[in-house]
Amino acid sequence: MPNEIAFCLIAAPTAAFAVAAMTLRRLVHCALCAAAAFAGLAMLYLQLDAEFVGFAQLLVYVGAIAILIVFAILLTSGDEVRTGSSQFSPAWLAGLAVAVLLLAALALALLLSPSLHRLAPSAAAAPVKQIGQELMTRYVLPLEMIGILLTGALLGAVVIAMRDEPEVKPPASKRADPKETTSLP
Amino acid sequence: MNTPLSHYLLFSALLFGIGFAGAVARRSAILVLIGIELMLNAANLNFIAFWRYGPVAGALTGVMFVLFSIAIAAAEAAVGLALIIAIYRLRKTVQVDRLDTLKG
Amino acid sequence: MNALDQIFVSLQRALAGLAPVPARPLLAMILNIAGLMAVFGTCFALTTILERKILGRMQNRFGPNRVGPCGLFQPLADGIKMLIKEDIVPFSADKTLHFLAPLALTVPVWLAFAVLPFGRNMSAVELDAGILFFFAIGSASELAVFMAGWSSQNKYSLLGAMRAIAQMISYEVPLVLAGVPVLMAAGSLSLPDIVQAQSGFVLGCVPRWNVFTPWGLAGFTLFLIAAAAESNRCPFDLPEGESELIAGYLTEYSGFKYALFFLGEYLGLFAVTGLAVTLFLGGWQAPAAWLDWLPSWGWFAAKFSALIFLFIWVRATLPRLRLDQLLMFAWKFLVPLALVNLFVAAVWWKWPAPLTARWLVCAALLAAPYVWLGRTWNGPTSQERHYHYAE
Amino acid sequence: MARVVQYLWLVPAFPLLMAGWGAFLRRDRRRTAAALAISGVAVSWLLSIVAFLTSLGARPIRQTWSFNWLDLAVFSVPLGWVLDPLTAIMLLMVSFLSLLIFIYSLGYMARDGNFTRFFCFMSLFAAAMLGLVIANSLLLLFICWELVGLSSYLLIGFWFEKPAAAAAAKKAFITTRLGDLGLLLGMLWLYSQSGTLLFYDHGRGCLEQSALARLAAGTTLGGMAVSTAISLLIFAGAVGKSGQVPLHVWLPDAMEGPTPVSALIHAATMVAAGVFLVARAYPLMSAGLHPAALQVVTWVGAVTALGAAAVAVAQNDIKRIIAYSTISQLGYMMLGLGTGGVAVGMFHLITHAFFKSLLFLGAGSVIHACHGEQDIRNMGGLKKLMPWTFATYAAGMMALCGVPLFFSGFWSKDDILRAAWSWPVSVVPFVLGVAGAFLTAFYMTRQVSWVFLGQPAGPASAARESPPVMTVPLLILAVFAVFAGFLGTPVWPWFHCYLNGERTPLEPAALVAAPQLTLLLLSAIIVGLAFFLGWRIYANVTWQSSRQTDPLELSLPALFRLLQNKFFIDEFYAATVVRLNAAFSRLADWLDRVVWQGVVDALARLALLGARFSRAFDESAINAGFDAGCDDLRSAGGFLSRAQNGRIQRYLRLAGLGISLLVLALIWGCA
Repeated sequence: MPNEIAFCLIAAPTAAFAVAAMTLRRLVHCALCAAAAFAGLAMLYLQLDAEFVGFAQLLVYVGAIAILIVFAILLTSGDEVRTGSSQFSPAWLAGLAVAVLLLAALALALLLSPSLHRLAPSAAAAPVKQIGQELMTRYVLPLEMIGILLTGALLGAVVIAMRDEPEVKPPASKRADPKETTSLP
Repeated sequence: MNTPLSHYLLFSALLFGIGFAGAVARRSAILVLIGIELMLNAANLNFIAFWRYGPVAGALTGVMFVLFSIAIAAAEAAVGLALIIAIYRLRKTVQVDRLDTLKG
Repeated sequence: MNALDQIFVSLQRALAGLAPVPARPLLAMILNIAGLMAVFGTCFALTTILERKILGRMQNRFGPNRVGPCGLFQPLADGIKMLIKEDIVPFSADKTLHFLAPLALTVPVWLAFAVLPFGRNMSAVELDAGILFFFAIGSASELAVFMAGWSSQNKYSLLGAMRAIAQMISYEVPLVLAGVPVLMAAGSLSLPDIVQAQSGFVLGCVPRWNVFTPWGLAGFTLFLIAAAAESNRCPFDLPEGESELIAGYLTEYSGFKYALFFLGEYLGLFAVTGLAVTLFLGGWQAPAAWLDWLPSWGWFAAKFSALIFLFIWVRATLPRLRLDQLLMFAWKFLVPLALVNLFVAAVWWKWPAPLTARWLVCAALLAAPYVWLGRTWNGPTSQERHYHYAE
Repeated sequence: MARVVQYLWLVPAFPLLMAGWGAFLRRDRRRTAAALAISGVAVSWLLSIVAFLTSLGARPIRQTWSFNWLDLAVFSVPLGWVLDPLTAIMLLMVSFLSLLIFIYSLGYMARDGNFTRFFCFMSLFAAAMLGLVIANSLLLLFICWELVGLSSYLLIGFWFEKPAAAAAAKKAFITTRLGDLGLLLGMLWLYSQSGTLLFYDHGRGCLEQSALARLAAGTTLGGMAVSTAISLLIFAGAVGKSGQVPLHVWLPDAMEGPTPVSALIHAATMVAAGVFLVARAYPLMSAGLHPAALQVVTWVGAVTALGAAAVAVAQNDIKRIIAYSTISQLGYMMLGLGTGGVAVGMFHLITHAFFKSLLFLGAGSVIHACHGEQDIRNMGGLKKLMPWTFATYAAGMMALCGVPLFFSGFWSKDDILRAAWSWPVSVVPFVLGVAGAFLTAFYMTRQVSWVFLGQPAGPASAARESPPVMTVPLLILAVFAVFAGFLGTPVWPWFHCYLNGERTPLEPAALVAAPQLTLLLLSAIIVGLAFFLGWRIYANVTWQSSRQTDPLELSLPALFRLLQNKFFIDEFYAATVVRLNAAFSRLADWLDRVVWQGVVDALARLALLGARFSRAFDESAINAGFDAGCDDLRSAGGFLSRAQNGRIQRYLRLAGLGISLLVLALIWGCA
């Protein structure tokens, strides 16, 4: 059962990091734990022979999204310092109850499903070449759409987060004369 | 490869529950976002597991779905965090229970 | 293949063969890891001393020359000094993260070496998506930098870390984009395959290395520039710019942790240099058919050393950039050029014209945007600076 | 030639591209806008020349190319282009005139702030008009027809800050829309009957033998042939677009637009689109043994020709006179089409396009020089001040009047009158046409006398000759206005033969054949008489004040008033159509206020009652449910609105709860 051991070795810390990410008090710790959980998931993908997806997960989640989150935390950190109040929302108990209910429902559904003990077929590798081929043939339209979506999201994010320009701009004639701004006594 | 499929599915459900709990119980919008990302990841794990344990080995649908899902998650995170920053700039807070201007 | 070429491979096999059968793969892996760490650890030590020596020569001074013959034991002395120095942790620091940050930086960098082919049959792991692994692992070091900067609870550290992250994210884009044409050419993400695709000779004498094509040359240049920035080398070392930020995110580190950061930085440089060799300089391939008798790892080492020397040379030559220049350089110059390069590579491969015509057209396609971007890029920044003096 | 047909779409494509490009230009990029527009139509013109040359002597004379525009499972809608002499000559004329008028506009619109918008619209118009000409499908033709109408609307209302211009644009759009409704109905009927909207499709098109035979055979309401009914509906569209009676009222008002627009759209091309449509659909119009549709065309044309000419006699606005003249000439074209066939009507269309745009551009030059003055009573003596304009204007005027032998209008009008003379049904259209010709010469003499003759006086005395960018197009047009007629003389009827794809015989004897000679002499006498009369009445009028009375008004006040008020048709419409509409609106308003509002009120009250009841129920039920300590919770409505408290986590919680319950329900259902 080396596989099951490997699974447990990966899954247990991943779950632990996920729990930590959702419960720690300091936001930066939460973000870093989330990054660790994402990395753990990437390992799980690798364990499931999805090499390409695993690396993509690592690249996108740890390399990009975690960094973004960290930046966002730093840019909004005044909140954390100023309020000093509880990090949990007033109705957190209700939320937790719903989450447990949800988990129970999902688990129940899973435990009752017939495909529960299905074992993996022996050979199911996704060679990178095949993924590339599929992306360029069968999935080429979704790929293009993703490209457009990402471009749009990039521009949108920049526009949303951009600080508004001050309304008063220096008149054009003044800009043309650099001396005026530099030669102040 | 003899780990049964149920392990992955249960683990994914657990991860989903954790993410959900975080998303509904934390006050910071950023943590809500992280919770949602965790839920998304749990779904991705399901896809990969179903692909791996699926009857047709050559069908890459699960893998493709996850690849696209990751790309969309990147877009979502970028826009979401930009929104959070914009909200912070406007309201000086990112605590979701204070952002209730849309009260009915 | 001759014995000399495969000497390390055979050695590893022989040693692993000593173990009982079930443990053999594990032992083989450990041997790989040990070999890598030994070679590049030594390499790190040598590079520190050589860098100081070479910089000394270039700056008309001696460099370290007190410890051992010609000062060659200087790294040893430095190591001992680092080990026995007091490990200072600031009072208000986040102790856990402060402790973890150097590890988080160094470990992924070590991992990156796993996929590089150092010689024929000499890569620790042969991954199908090797280069993706390389970049994915590399992106983890950004978080480590952030951990270091944030946990120190020091504004210089934090600013330095933010600068470093901004710089690394920005330069990762041209770095990857510069490498993409190579992947297109080889049709594979596996690094040994990429090396293999560069074997053979054009016109009988010019090796089929990517650097000898217009897009390869441009890609190589872009790659080196981005690599220098990615590993915080001069002239892009302003996250640690001591004149502005003391030492950036390293400010609150001392002793062995500092040494680990130092190690991580140099190893990052080594890894990305090794990747440059693999992608553009034909990896371990010999530059001429009659030089094939030299071992493949020897060629790799030679190319590697040459590039390291180039980095040192650049460090001695160029002044440091300003942060806005740095970022603008990445987004407004390197990224567009890398995209153009991608297009040119497509033209190169899809256009069935004679070699000379392809060369000329592709070179022109690259030169035109280079000149244009170079002219427009520099313009507005130098004009729009405003100086405000105290009144 | 097949190649040329296939790429015929390039002709309208270039102006369309330029219009699209121009739409994105900044307002101050005037040079770019003009350069774009002019280069667009210049390319179109060159391509048109190519198309024309290929159509010369080509066998077969008609080439088509079509493609499936809309391919649904059950049917497909093909569109296509056709290249035949009709298309080729129209293409050449439209693109050439567009080019000249675009260049002229450079000078005329030089001071206008919305220069770029103007050229954008003009390019759009040129594209639509060229597309209309090449269309081989009634659907494509209709699309372009509407686009032409749209650009006409935009350009009439170009100075929309003037209330008159805005109103005129609206009037033009709505009035032509009435006719277009007929065209649309005719198109739908045609499609339902023939199953295709392609004109020519290798024997399967709706204008080809088999379809026509079927259409002519079927009968509809009152024993009318289906083909006749469809033709009449299509003709309704032509009536609207070409300003025929009774839908002519928009065209004079359309003169509120800039003068180049009037010249290009409301004289030379767009209004001729109706004539072109009739010409294009001529096989359909003339299908069957008794082509009643053509009789309608003839009568409408004849009445329009005379009526509009009569109205023109009593107008004082320089552009309005020419506008009524345009209506009248369009009536002649219809008359020619109805009595003599395609070639007769089209020939007049082409010659008219040249001399009428020349007249408009000349009038524009005058207006430009007089700083916007348009009342001919305030002008005078411009002959000396603006010699070039006068010379070209005179050439255009003589062409319009049909001065014998040397001016193009003579030959084409002569053609029409000859055809009307030999029309077997009735001689009245001929008489109407001759009377119209007399009036035409008279009102043009009147106008030229007021404007150019006499002494410079009044506001016009400071006028200066226009810049070369305006006079050079005038000169070019003048050359064509004079000489275009020689393409279709009885001696050498090249135009007619070209349209029919025949070789052109040279018959000098035809000029002195019996009916021809009679008509020639008749024309000469009529024109001479009209010139003499006009000169007698108006040559000695000098400028006294801006509101002086016309000499004709003094002698025939009642008739003059009738004409000056355009037979009171606008008033008639205002009294009937508009009033009916207003009454209908009032009825709708009343219905809305009284009936519907009552219903709505009642419903609202009902809902309110229900809500009150529900609230009372909720209050009591919920208050009963809680203990006495929290009796002041919320009212029922407040309770519901609390669900939306703006707190996202609550929504998320509810969503999670819902999903859990759904999952549990599913499990329960499956188990």
